[in-house]
Amino acid sequence: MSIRVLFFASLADIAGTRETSLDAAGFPDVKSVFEKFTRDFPSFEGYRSSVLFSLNSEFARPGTPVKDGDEIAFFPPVSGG
Amino acid sequence: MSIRVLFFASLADIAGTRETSLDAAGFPDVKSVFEKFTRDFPSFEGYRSSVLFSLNSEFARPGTPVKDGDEIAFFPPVSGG
Amino acid sequence: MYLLTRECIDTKSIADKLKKPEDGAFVLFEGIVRNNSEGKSVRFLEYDGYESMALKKLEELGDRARRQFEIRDVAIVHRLGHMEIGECSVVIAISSAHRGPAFDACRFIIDTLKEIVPIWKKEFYEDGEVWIEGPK
Amino acid sequence: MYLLTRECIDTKSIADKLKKPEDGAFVLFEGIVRNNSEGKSVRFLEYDGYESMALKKLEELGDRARRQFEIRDVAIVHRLGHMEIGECSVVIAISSAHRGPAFDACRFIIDTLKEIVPIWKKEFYEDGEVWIEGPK
Repeated sequence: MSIRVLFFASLADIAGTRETSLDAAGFPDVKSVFEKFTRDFPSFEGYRSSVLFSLNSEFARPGTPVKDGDEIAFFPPVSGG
Repeated sequence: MSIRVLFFASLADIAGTRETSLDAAGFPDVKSVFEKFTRDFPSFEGYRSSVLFSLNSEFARPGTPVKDGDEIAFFPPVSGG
Repeated sequence: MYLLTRECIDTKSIADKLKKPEDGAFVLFEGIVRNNSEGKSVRFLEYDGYESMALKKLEELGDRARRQFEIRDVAIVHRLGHMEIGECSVVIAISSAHRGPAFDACRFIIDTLKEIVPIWKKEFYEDGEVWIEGPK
Repeated sequence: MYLLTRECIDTKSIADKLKKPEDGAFVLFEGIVRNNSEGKSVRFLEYDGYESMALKKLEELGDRARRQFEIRDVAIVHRLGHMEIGECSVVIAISSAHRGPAFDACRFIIDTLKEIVPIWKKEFYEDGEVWIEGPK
């Protein structure tokens, strides 16, 4: 088991992918996962104040705990409609 | 020349017609025309407080003057839509 | 576009004619003949209108809405005569750059239409018929 | 009815499916692809979506609207992928006995959709393309 991580819109462009996965060990919460990808993709820094998190299709806070099998997504403020 | 007089909805039912005409002489204003038809059709009395008047396709007041060639209409509060 | 008609209203054709490439929002209201009214079962409706004045009032309403709200165009179509349950008695369509004024204008027009446009509705029930007088 | 689609949205078929004999009012909002955005000429758009979450949020939005407003039914359809100018990106349709709650619910849904449903718009201009972030 692992954590599935999704990126959308400009974050997918930066990451060069819409989806990856991660061993949950060492990642206690949503924020720790975001920090990992900010190290991988320094341009994520620019999104620190605006990025939205979701956990299993629900909006999540940085401190929301994560566990094996979860699906996390990172995305910019939405602009549908 | 004369005044054309129109009735709509329940007022047309009471008058038994949608349209009639009147010699303008002796009818100085919209109200005097309404009074004439209230004498002809006593059931118009029931509409005294709610009836709407128009003169040449514009809402009119009881005191609006009328002259030869005008078109007056009497009708109940509207219920379109 | 302002129209009184005795035919079924073709909403799609009104919408298609109204929309332009600079529009970002389209808001539509349809008044529909309901099968009930204040607890009574309705069989069908008839609308009567003072046609020349009603058309003039629809035009004035559209002009007022265009002055009062930031919209690009308006269509108001009211049907007269016999209408079955589920048929459409009135269509108001608004196209504009942004949605806020389109909603505001659409609501202003239907609310004001029900107050000032000389059209009357007659409801037919199983046991009779009644002219409706005044908005409800 | 809640749907994400990559095809042209068929508003007429949504409307026909939604209406029932007890409805007296039908309110519709369409978001349309405009040929300009903040002074720039737009060639076309692409919408990306987090589909499973977006669909869930559309359903939640419709359920909230039905609890909050006296309406009978709701349809929300959002298109994804490539869209040309004049095409429809989103349709929200409300059927209800009376018009007030239908207007209120329609506006609530489009306003809230633009805040919480994970869908993103990319504008393509003559000289480049930009992801739009946040409602505007």
